[in-house]
Amino acid sequence: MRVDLGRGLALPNPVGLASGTAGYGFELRNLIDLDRLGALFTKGTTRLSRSGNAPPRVAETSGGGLLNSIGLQNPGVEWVATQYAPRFAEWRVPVVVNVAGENEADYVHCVRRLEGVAGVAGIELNISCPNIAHGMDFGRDAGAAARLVEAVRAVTVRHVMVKLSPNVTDIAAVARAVQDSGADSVSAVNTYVGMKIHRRSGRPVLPDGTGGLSGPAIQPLALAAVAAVRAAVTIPVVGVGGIVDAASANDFLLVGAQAVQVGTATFVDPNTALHVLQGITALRGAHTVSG
Amino acid sequence: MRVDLGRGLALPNPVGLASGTAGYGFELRNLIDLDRLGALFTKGTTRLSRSGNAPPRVAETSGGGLLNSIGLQNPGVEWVATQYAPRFAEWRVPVVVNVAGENEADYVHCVRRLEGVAGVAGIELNISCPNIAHGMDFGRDAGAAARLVEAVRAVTVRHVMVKLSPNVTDIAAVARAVQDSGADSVSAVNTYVGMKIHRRSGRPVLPDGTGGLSGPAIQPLALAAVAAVRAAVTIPVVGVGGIVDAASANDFLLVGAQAVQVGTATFVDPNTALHVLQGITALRGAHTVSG
Amino acid sequence: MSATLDARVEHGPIVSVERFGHLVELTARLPALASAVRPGQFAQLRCSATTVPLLRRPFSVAWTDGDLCTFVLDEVGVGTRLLAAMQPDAELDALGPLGAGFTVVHEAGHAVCVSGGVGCAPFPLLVRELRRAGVADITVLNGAASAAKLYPPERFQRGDTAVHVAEATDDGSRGRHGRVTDLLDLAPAPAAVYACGPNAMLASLAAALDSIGLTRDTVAEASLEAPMGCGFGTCLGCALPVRRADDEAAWALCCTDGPVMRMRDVDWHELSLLPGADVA
Amino acid sequence: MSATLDARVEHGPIVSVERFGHLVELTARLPALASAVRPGQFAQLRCSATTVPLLRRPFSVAWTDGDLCTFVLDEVGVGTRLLAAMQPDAELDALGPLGAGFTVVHEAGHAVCVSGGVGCAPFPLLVRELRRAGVADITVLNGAASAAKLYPPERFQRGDTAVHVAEATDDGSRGRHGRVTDLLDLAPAPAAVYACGPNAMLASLAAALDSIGLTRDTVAEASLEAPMGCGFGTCLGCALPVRRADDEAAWALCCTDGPVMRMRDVDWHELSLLPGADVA
Ligand SMILES: Cc1cc2nc3c(=O)[nH]c(=O)nc-3n(C[C@H](O)[C@H](O)[C@H](O)COP(=O)(O)OP(=O)(O)OC[C@H]3O[C@@H](n4cnc5c(N)ncnc54)[C@H](O)[C@@H]3O)c2cc1C
Ligand SMILES: Cc1cc2nc3c(=O)[nH]c(=O)nc-3n(C[C@H](O)[C@H](O)[C@H](O)COP(=O)(O)OP(=O)(O)OC[C@H]3O[C@@H](n4cnc5c(N)ncnc54)[C@H](O)[C@@H]3O)c2cc1C
Ligand SMILES: Cc1cc2nc3c(=O)[nH]c(=O)nc-3n(C[C@H](O)[C@H](O)[C@H](O)COP(=O)(O)O)c2cc1C
Ligand SMILES: Cc1cc2nc3c(=O)[nH]c(=O)nc-3n(C[C@H](O)[C@H](O)[C@H](O)COP(=O)(O)O)c2cc1C
Ligand code: FES
Ligand code: FES
Repeated sequence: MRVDLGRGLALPNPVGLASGTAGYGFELRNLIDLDRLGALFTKGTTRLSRSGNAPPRVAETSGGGLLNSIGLQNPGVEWVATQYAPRFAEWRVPVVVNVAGENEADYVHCVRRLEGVAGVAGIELNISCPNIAHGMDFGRDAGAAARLVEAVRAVTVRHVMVKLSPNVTDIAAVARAVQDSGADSVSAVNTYVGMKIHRRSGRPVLPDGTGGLSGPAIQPLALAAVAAVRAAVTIPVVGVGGIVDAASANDFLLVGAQAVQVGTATFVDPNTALHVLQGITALRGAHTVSG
Repeated sequence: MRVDLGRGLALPNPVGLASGTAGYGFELRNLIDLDRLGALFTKGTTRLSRSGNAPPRVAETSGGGLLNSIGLQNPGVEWVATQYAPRFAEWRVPVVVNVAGENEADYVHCVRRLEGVAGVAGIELNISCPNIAHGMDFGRDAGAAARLVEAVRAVTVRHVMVKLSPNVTDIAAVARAVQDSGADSVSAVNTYVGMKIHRRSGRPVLPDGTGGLSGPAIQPLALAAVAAVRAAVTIPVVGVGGIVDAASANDFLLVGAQAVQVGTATFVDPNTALHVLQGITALRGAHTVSG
Repeated sequence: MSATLDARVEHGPIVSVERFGHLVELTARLPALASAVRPGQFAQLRCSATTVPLLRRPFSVAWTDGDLCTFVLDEVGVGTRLLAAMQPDAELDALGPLGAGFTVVHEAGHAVCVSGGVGCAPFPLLVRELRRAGVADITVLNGAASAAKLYPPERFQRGDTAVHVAEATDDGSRGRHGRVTDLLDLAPAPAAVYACGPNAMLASLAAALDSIGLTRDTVAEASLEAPMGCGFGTCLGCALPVRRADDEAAWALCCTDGPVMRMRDVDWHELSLLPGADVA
Repeated sequence: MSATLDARVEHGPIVSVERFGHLVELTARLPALASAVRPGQFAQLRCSATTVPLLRRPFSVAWTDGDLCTFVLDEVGVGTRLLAAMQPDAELDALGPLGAGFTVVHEAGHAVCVSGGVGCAPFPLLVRELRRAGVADITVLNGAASAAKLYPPERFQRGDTAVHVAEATDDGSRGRHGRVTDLLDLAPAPAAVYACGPNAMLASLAAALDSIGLTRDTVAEASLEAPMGCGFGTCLGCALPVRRADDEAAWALCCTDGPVMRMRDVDWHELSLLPGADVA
């Protein structure tokens, strides 16, 4: 089940935990056997620590979705490099640090700071956060995304995975652009811009009006996006969006993703990713036998 | 509850039936009192009749969504003008004909053919169908959309509502472009490009791979899109996407839509639009009393 | 444009849930549906009070008794599982009757019903109406994968000795070991053939009937399945491949042109190429 | 980073569903939760087997008895309605125990519990543990909108005569006519004050306690609510406004830093500006 994504990032199996839904692993380690998973993608990490957005930050939607507006609350890259990475280094699960920023310098700073730090298995470049100012500027413009990846490429020898935004006309074009400028893989998708109205007040629930939609509601959309990306690039693709069980995860593998990330479903049951892993192992077994 | 959308299109109330979910009204008239509704938006109508896509054409998704790939099965504009419109003329509910095409000439032909035809209350220009070749070409390019609206504007004095595609980076830009080239109103949104995998075969369920996602899963996305459009234009906005009851419809009115369309929920219960109408009438009453 | 619909949404309490092997019989008080439904018509049932699963599911009306309607279900997915788990007194939400039913022949000698698996569902009602219309003799050929999926013969007969049931199972666990079409020899020269079951069974039945060479006036009808968006003709989602009178390929709507179609109108080859109604 | 979690997902059958006016008591066999939970901790309960509603809902553990855990629910939305409709033998899916509970004072003279509406939920367990810890005297001030939303006094006392319950209702339908904070005079000079209820009630309680001038060592804790994504500290969704020791504004997580917080740490003003946990 090992998945080699290239440039030093090999996952013991194709099932990871999505950024922002597993923190930095510390809480979840108490609940599940994290070391059996393929990868942990950390919370979006920025140059300086961020305290995050005002509450409410999460709101369920009636159609099987979750809206969030966390605003990248995180302790900053320095803390991650000095306090967390040494602990990651002791874990079997590869930890990929999800890096976010408001401008090119932010990203470059973070990636450079993590260069050579033990415990960091790779970088996931989050160019698709809908919940901070300029969070999607890069993800929604193929040219800007390409320039960013080039700048980051120049300061790291590590695996750089680029997390794509689905809030675009042509996600395949962005994927091609980041491949051409040096990305080693892409993950798709981040959340969709959505809104919920607080019915007592008649105003949006989330303080910024909109947030990012995740969960089973978006799985068919994420799947179409991953299929489009798969057709456009040759580098590995990691599928994410609305996975709740082995079948919904396997859909991504069937359309050509090399690995998957489980996000919101971990909130509902922290064991979901382990169940997914077990289930797709069984499915593969069945296919090998029957095929 | 009357809503005057301008240029001759006045709806008795703000609740309509969305294109493609009510046919041309004939079947639904047997099930519900159609004449109590604000408008009926017909199935997408093309220059020539179309037999539609190969089945399966609909597939439910586990997250509260419906994928469809009907492929604009319709009898063609000539039939609609000669056989159906005279019957529409006898109904109290205003019938807006949804017009689709693969190129500018198609659209212009249809709109010109319907000009002056009694029973047709207005035109909804569908530049956002994900299920035919070139169906979204106009809806995903603000410049192309503007040129199309200009061409159509030149052949009709009727109300032209433009149905926007949500599968874009910047829906507000498309809305502004069609407003500036003469659209009288916009409706948002059409379906989102999605995919479902047939788990027995491992291949996409729908024959073209992808289809359009509708239903409660998309309501928070549609709401965010309508809010963005509302902020970008001054012409009326009609909200559509995932409405299942009065509360989910009222959300669109709260973010500034003048009217709404009920789509997929009509399949689940043909009375949904009537329930929505009743519910928002009650909500307005309550607000008037309390405010 | 199809016939006028007399369908409506109706809510009524469940009065019983019975199990016959793998099949579940759900009976609910639905007076309007009970009085209007004709054999072969179906109802669209809601499976949940939430929006998941979203769509109604189509089920043949299997029996009516006064105000009561009975459905027979095979638990194949989320919707049928939720329905089968309903308890007496819970409210069932039904939209129906929908679709075109079977042509009930009158005063004929012998009619044959060919049922595959849960394809049994429309036949109890059809058998009753055929007998009421003066059909002398009825044979039900009932096939299934195994005994546990065979609907009990008494449910077709309801004590009427003019109704004969022959059984076959794929695994030989009850009746003849083999396909239901292997039982056709038990029903020679029928005035009418009615069928319901999986597409593959219907296609091989159609081929068998062709080779027997039924006359063009013999009633030979099958109830077909398609995934349905609405069930009442507005979504155009339930297309099935047919041959028009001029032999042109066309689509028919399962929900309003069908579900019961003349077997000779169906394009069985095209149908066999489709992934089927089960699109989960 | 917070304390080590001993939480786990546990499935157990419901053994009873009781109604007290508008409140519902759900008891299920959940041995691991029953043995590990401390007063004020909560469990995240799944409300449906489908993905709608998607998230678990947080509920205080109200009582334990051997292997059994009891929850008290107010039916306010889709999730609580589905839970309240569950039948004995149905399986409850609980994740817990979660969060920081109340500080159980030892050997103290008098403790006061201030409950608003379904804020009653954590108190039966807390009262029991306070008594076990040697607290001589406990007063529960129990307020609600109306008699139908007042949890019965016996459920706090469980026959223990050292536990006193005073009641108030907004509409005067039972107990004193007024707010629960109006009852504070009945509980002078407590060694500890514990509170749970709507934010507005907690804020006015905090103000009242300030004016009484409790010493800095008096335990004064409140259980707060926030909409929760996970309940175990990974989503960062349940932020609540607090004041740090240096009086800087900060966010604390309701699920791991709370739900029980020292009342003096909460930024009641900021909290009053938020739309509240109810985000439907
Ligand atoms: C006219 C008609 C009459 C029917 N009568 C009966 C009956 O009396 N008893 C019975 O047990 N079954 C009957 N079926 C089949 C029944 O509708 C499906 O088994 C049911 O929809 C499956 O739903 P699910 O949620 O359990 O399965 P899932 O596989 O989870 O359903 C997923 C989707 O596929 C559709 N689907 C799956 N299987 C079928 C199918 N065979 N036909 C149509 N759509 C399908 C569902 O409606 C749903 O939209 C009938 C079908 C039709 C078209
Ligand atoms: C730590 C904690 C302990 C609680 N203990 C109890 C208890 O013992 N008994 C009880 O009846 N209620 C308790 N609540 C409140 C309970 O969680 C909510 O009433 C419940 O989540 C409402 O869900 P719903 O689907 O019925 O309502 P909806 O309004 O439909 O829920 C929509 C969304 O809002 C959230 N939400 C709504 N109200 C609240 C609320 N008051 N607090 C947090 N989230 C909310 C839901 O979780 C959901 O995500 C507790 C809340 C917290 C945070
Ligand atoms: C609460 C929450 C926080 C998230 N934070 C981040 C983040 O910091 N960085 C990032 O790249 N994606 C973030 N995401 C997006 C997820 O990683 C994932 O792309 C998305 O939720 C879709 O997957 P899902 O439907 O399985 O949740 C977050 C999602 C949620 C729900
Ligand atoms: C089966 C089906 C057919 C549709 N056909 C059309 C169409 O012909 N023209 C059009 O503009 N929109 C069409 N739509 C889109 C709807 O009008 C509507 O924009 C969309 O479904 C979102 O609303 P809903 O979630 O309420 O269904 C169709 C939708 C469905 C589900
Ligand atoms: S199911 Fe909608 S047209 Fe047949
Ligand atoms: S609910 Fe997820 S961090 Fe508190």
